[in-house]
Amino acid sequence: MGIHSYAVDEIGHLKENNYLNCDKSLRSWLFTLDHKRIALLYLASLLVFFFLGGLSAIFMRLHLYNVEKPLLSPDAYNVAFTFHGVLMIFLFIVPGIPAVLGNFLLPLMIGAKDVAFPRLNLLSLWIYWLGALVGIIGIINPVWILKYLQGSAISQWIPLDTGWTFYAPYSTSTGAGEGWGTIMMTLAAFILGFSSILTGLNFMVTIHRLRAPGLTWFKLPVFVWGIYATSAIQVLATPVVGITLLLLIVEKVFGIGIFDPAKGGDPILYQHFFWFYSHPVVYIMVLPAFGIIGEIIPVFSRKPIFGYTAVVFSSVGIAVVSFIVWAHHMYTSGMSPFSQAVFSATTFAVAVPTAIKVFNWVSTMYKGSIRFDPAMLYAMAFVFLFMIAGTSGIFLAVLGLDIFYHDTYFVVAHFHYTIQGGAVIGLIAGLHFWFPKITGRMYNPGVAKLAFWLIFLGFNVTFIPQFILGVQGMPRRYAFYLPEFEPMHRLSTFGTFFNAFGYTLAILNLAWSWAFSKVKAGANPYDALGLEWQAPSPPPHDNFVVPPNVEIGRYDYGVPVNLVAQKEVVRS
Amino acid sequence: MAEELGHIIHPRTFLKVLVILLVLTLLTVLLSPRVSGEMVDFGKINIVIALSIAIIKASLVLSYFMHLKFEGLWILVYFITPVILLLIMILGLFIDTPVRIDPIQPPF
Amino acid sequence: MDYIVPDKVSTVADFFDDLNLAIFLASAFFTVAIVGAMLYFAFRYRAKSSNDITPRIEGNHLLEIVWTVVPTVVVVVIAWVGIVLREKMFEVSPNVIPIYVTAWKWAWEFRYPTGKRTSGQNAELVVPVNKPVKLVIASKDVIHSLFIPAVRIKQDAVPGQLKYMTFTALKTGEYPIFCAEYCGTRHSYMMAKLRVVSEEEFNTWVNTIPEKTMPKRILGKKLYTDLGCNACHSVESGVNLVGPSFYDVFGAQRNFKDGTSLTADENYILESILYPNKRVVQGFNENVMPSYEGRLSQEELMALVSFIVELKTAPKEELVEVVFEKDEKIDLEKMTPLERGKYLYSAKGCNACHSVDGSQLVGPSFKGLHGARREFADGSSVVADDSYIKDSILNPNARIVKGFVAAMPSYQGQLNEDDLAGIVEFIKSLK
Amino acid sequence: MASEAKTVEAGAPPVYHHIDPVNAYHASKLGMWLFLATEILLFSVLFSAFAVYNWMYFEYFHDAATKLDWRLGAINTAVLLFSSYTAAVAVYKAQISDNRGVVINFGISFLCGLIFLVIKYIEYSAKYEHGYFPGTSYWNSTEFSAHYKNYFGLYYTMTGLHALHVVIGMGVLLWVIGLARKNRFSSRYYTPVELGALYWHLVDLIWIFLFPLLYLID
Repeated sequence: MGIHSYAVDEIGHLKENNYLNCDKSLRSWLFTLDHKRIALLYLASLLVFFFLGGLSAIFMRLHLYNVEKPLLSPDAYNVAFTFHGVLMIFLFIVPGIPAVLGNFLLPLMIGAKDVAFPRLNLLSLWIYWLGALVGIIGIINPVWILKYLQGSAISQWIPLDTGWTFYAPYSTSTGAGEGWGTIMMTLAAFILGFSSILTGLNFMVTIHRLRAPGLTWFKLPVFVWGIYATSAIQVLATPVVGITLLLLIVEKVFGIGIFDPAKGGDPILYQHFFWFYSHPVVYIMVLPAFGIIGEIIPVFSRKPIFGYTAVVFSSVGIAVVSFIVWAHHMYTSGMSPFSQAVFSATTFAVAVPTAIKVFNWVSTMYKGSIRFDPAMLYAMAFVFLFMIAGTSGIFLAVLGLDIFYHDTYFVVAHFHYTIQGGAVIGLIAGLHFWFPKITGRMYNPGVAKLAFWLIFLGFNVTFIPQFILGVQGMPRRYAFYLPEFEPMHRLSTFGTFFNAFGYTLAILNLAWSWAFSKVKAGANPYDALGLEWQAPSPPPHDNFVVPPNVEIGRYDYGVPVNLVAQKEVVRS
Repeated sequence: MAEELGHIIHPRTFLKVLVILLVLTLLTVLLSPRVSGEMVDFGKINIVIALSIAIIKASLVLSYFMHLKFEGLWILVYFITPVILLLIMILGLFIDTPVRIDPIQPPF
Repeated sequence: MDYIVPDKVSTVADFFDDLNLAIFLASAFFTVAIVGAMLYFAFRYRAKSSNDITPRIEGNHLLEIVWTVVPTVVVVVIAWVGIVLREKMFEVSPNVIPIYVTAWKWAWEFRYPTGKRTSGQNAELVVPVNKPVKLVIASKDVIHSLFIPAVRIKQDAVPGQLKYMTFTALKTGEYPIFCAEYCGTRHSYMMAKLRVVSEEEFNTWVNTIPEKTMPKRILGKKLYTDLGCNACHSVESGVNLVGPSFYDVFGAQRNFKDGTSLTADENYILESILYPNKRVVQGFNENVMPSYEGRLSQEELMALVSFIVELKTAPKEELVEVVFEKDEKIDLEKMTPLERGKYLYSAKGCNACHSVDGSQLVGPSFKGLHGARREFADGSSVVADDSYIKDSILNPNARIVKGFVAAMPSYQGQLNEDDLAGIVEFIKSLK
Repeated sequence: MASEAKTVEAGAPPVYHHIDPVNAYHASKLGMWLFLATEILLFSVLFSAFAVYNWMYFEYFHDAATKLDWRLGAINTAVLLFSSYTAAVAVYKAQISDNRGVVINFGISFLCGLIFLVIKYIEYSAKYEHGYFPGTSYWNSTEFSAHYKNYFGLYYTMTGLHALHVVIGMGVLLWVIGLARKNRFSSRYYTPVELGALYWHLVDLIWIFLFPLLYLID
C-alpha cells in the first residue's frame, strides 16, 4: 500500500488525487472514512442549522422591535426562541469547532494518517444526522400539523415551546403538542449527545495513540490541547444530560414522579442534573476557540506563543474546574444558602485560567512583526469580545449581583458574547486561517475584511444594548415589554441585520472563492510552522506525501533556519 | 508478540477471585437487618457496610477480571475520573437538598 | 449609570449598586488596559518586511506568576463581598409582616394575614414604607419567579415547595413586578405592581376587605357577574344558555352523560365549579367550562355556592335587582357607541369566552377579528365585517369558525340595535 | 478506497492503512475504557437521584424496599458473578488461541444472562400482581404516598436500564461467539473478545452496586 505518487508542484499545491477529487462519487462522500471529508460534511450541515437558527433570531428581533404591533403571537414567540436555542446549541455550536476543524486538523497536526477509529467517526456523523432529523420533527411536531389540518383549535397543539432547557414541571406537565414535541426533542438531544461522546472518545484515543514518533505531549500544538480538553468534557459530561433527558421521557410516558412536583418529585433536582452537563458544554463550545486563537496569533506575529505551558495548563484547568461550578445557573432557584456560597466560590476558580489565556495572547504580540490578515483581525476581535464576555461573567458569578441579574437580558448578552463572540468568531477565524489548507485556494481578503467589520460592528450594536436592558431589569424570554425598555430593543434589532449580513457575506466569500478563485494556495501560504503546513494543500487521502519532520518546533519563529528547512520538507 | 498485546492471567486466579466474590455477596446478605433481623441492625452504619463490601467486590472484579491491575496509567485515569465525578455530583446535591430549609406553611 | 438603573427602593439597593458600579469600573479598566495594549502592540510592531527578525520570547515566569496571583486575589475579594451581599438580601428581621404570594399560570396572588387578597390582572403587592416585609412564595403548577427590579431581588416560586424573600421599602411609589422564569404562553404578561404606601394608608387598605363585610349571597352575586358565569348560566328557571340555568340546579335530579345520576347538593355544586368536566349533565358538551380551581379562595367558593343554593328561596326582587341592577343605574343612551360596546362586553359576560389581547379562551379573540378572513368548519369563509359580527351575536351557531365548539348562547332579544352597533364599534377598535 | 479490514488468514489481526495492529489493539482498549466511563456516568445520575430521595424520604423508601424479594436479588448477583468469571476465562482462552474455549465460556455467560433476565421477569410480574407499577398514575389505591410510588419508579428505571444493558451485553457476546466459531481469534488478535468481556464485566459491576442499594437498604 506504499505512498502513492503525488504530483506536488513547487509551492506545495496538489492538483490531482487530493482528498477532494480522488473519488467524486456520492457514495464515496456519504460513506467516506476520510476524516477530512467527514469534516466538510459536518461543516455543510452545521451551516444549514446556523442559518435556520439565525433566521428564527431575526424573527424574534423583528417582533421585539415594536411590541405594540407584534409580528408573532406569544405562542409563536416562545416557539421561535426555543427553535433558536435548540438549533444553535445542540445542532450548530456543540458539534461546531470539534467536529469541523477538530476532525480536519487533528490528524494533520499530530502527523497521523487518520483518526483512531475512522468507522466510528463516520458513525458519529450519521448519528448526528439522525439526531438532527428527529430534532426537526420534534420541533415542527407533525402531530400539530395533522391536527391543524383536521380543523382542531390551533392553540392546544403548538410546537416545542419549552426553551432549550426543558425545565421539569413545564416540560413534563404541559409541554408542547401534548408531550409529543418534548419527547421527540429530548430524544433528539440524547441522540446528538451520542454523536458528541463518540467524537470526543475518538479524538482522545487519537491524541494518545497516533502521535507522530518524537512528538511528545508538550510539543503538541495548543489547538490539539484545546481539542483534548474539549473531548474530555464531551465524554464525561454528555452522558449525564443523556440520562436526564431519558428520565424526562420516562417520566412523561410512564408517569414516574422523579422531577414532576405533582407526583412527589423535585424540579430543582432536574436543574442540578441538567446544569451538571450544560455548564461544561459551554466550555466544549469555547475551549476549541481558545485553541484556534492560540494558533493564529503566533503565526501573524511571527513570535512563539507566550507561556506555552501556562496556556496548556489553563486549558486543562478550565476543563477540570468546569465540573464543579454548575449550580451558579441556579442561585435563585431556591437552593440552600450554603450551596449558593460554595458554587459562587468555585465559579471564580474558572475566571482565573481564562484571564491567564487572554494575557498570554496579548503578550505574544509583544515585539512581533504583525500582519493584519483577516484571520488575525478575527483573532484580535476575539480578544476584545472575550474581555467583555469574561468581565460580564464576573458580574453573574457574584452571588449578590446574580440574584438581580439572573434570567434578565444581562445573561442573554453575556452568553451571546461568550458563544457568538467566542466560539462562532473562533470558528469563522479558523475557517479563514485554514481555508488554503482545506481547499487549496486563497479567499478574497478584501471581501473577508469587509465581512469582518460588518460582523464586528453589527454584533456589538446588537448586544451592548442588551447589557443595558439587563441592568434595567428586563426579564429574558419576554414577548412583550414595558415602554421603558423600547429604545434599547430598537437599537438591538437595528444591529441584528448587520450581524446577519456580515455572516452571510463571510460564508459566501469562502464558498465563492472555493468554487471560482483562480489563486492556487501552496502548502504553507503564511510561512507558518507546524505539521499541518508540511502536508500539501489540499492534502491527499493519507495526509502526508513526505513523513512529517517533527524536529521543527511549532513555535520556533524568529529562527530563520527553521523556515528554510520547512520549505524543503514539502517539495522533496 | 502476544506479550505486547495484553497481560495474561491464568483461570486459577479467576476461580479464586470468584470464590471470594461469592463469599462477600453472602456476607453482604447476612449483614443486612432485612435478612438476619435485629441482631445486625446498627441503623445508618448498615448502608456504609453494604457499600464498602460492594466497593471491595467491585475493585476485585476491576483489577482481576478486567485486567485493570496490569493496564497502563491512562486506563486507570479513565476509570477513576467518572468515579470522582460521581462523588462530586453526590456532594453537590447533598450540600443543597437536605440542607434546604423552607419557611413555614401559611396558616390558611 | 443612575438613569439606567431602576429606582433604589430597598435597603439593599445601595449596597447592590455600589458593588455593581465597583465591578463595572474594575472590568472597564482591565478591558481598556488589555485591549489597549493589544492595539498598541499591533500598530507599534507592524510587519515592516516579510521576514523581520523577532525575539524568541518563550515566556516570563515572573510576569506569569503576577498575572495569576493578582486576578485570583481580586476575584476572591469580589466573591466574598458577593456572599455578604446575598446574606444581607435574605436576612429576615424579627418583627416582619408575612405576605403569602401564590403564582399560577400567568397571574400572581398576594394574600395578607388579615384575609385581604389581590390577584389576577389587578394583582397589587401593597407594602408599608420603612417596615420589613417577608414574602412566602408558592406556585400552583410550574416554576415561576417573583422579580421586583426596584428591590433588586428575585426568588423562584417552585411548585411543591415554599421559598421566601424579604425586603424593607424606603421610598413610596409604584414599581413593576415581573415573572422571571419562563412559564408558558403568557409568561410576558404575568406582571403585577408593588405599591409602597405610608403606614396608615397600608393599615386602612389591609383591613378594608369587601368579602368579609358583605353577606355570602351578595358576594356570590358579585362573583356571578365578575367571573362571567352570567354568560353561560342564566338565573331564570328553564332558560338554558350554554350551561344549565342555576335556578333549577339545587335539589334537582341531575343525570350525567356517563349514565350515572345524583341529586344536586352543595358538594356537587362545589365540585362542578372546581372540576366541571368530571360529571357533565346530559345535553351539554364537555371541555367548555374552564376549571376555577386555585383561582378562588375558600370564602369566595362558599359565597358562590350559597348564591346558587339560595336562588329559589331568595326574595324575588333581591334576585331581580341582583341581576339587572347594573342596567338602570348606567344610562346606555348617553354613552358613545364605543363606551357602550365596551361596557356590554363585560356586563353581558362576553369576557368569559372572548379575550381582547389575542389569547385563546373558549371563543376566538376579539383582537384583530374585524376585517380578518374567517374560515368555517364547513369549508366556506367570509371577511368579518359589521353584518357578520351582528349576525354571529344573534345566532352564533349558524356558522362556526374552524377549530371552535358551538358553545355561544344567542343574545336574540337581549340587545337592541344600538347595543349591537356599540359592540361592533368596540370590536373594530381592537386592531 | 477505504482500506477495509481484510482478514488474511485465521487469527491474523486486520490490516488498517492508518494504524499498525498492536497500536490498534491498545487504541481499541483505551476507547473501550472511555466508553465504560460514559456508562458509569450514565448510572451515576440514577445512583445520585436514588441517594438524594433515599435521604429525603427514608421512611417511604424503607417500607417500599421491604416489598422486594432479596432472595431473587441474591441469586441474580451470584449468577452475574459467575458469568463474569466465565467471561474472564474466555479472554484467557482467546489469548492462548483456543477459539472453542471462547465459544464455550461466552456461551455460559450468555446463558447466565438469560437466567438473570428470567429471574428479573419473575420479579417484575410478581410486583405487577401486587399492584406496584412504575408510574404513579397506574396505582389503583390512593393511600400510598407519592414518594412510596417514586421508589418503585426509581426501582423500575434503574433495574430496567440495567436489564437493557444486560440484553445489549448478550448481543455483544453472541456477535463474538459468531466470530469465534469461524476461529477468527488467536494470540495475535483477540480484541473483540476482550472488549466484549469488558462490557460484560461492567454490567456485572453495576449490578454489584444496585443489589445492596435497592434490596438491602435500611
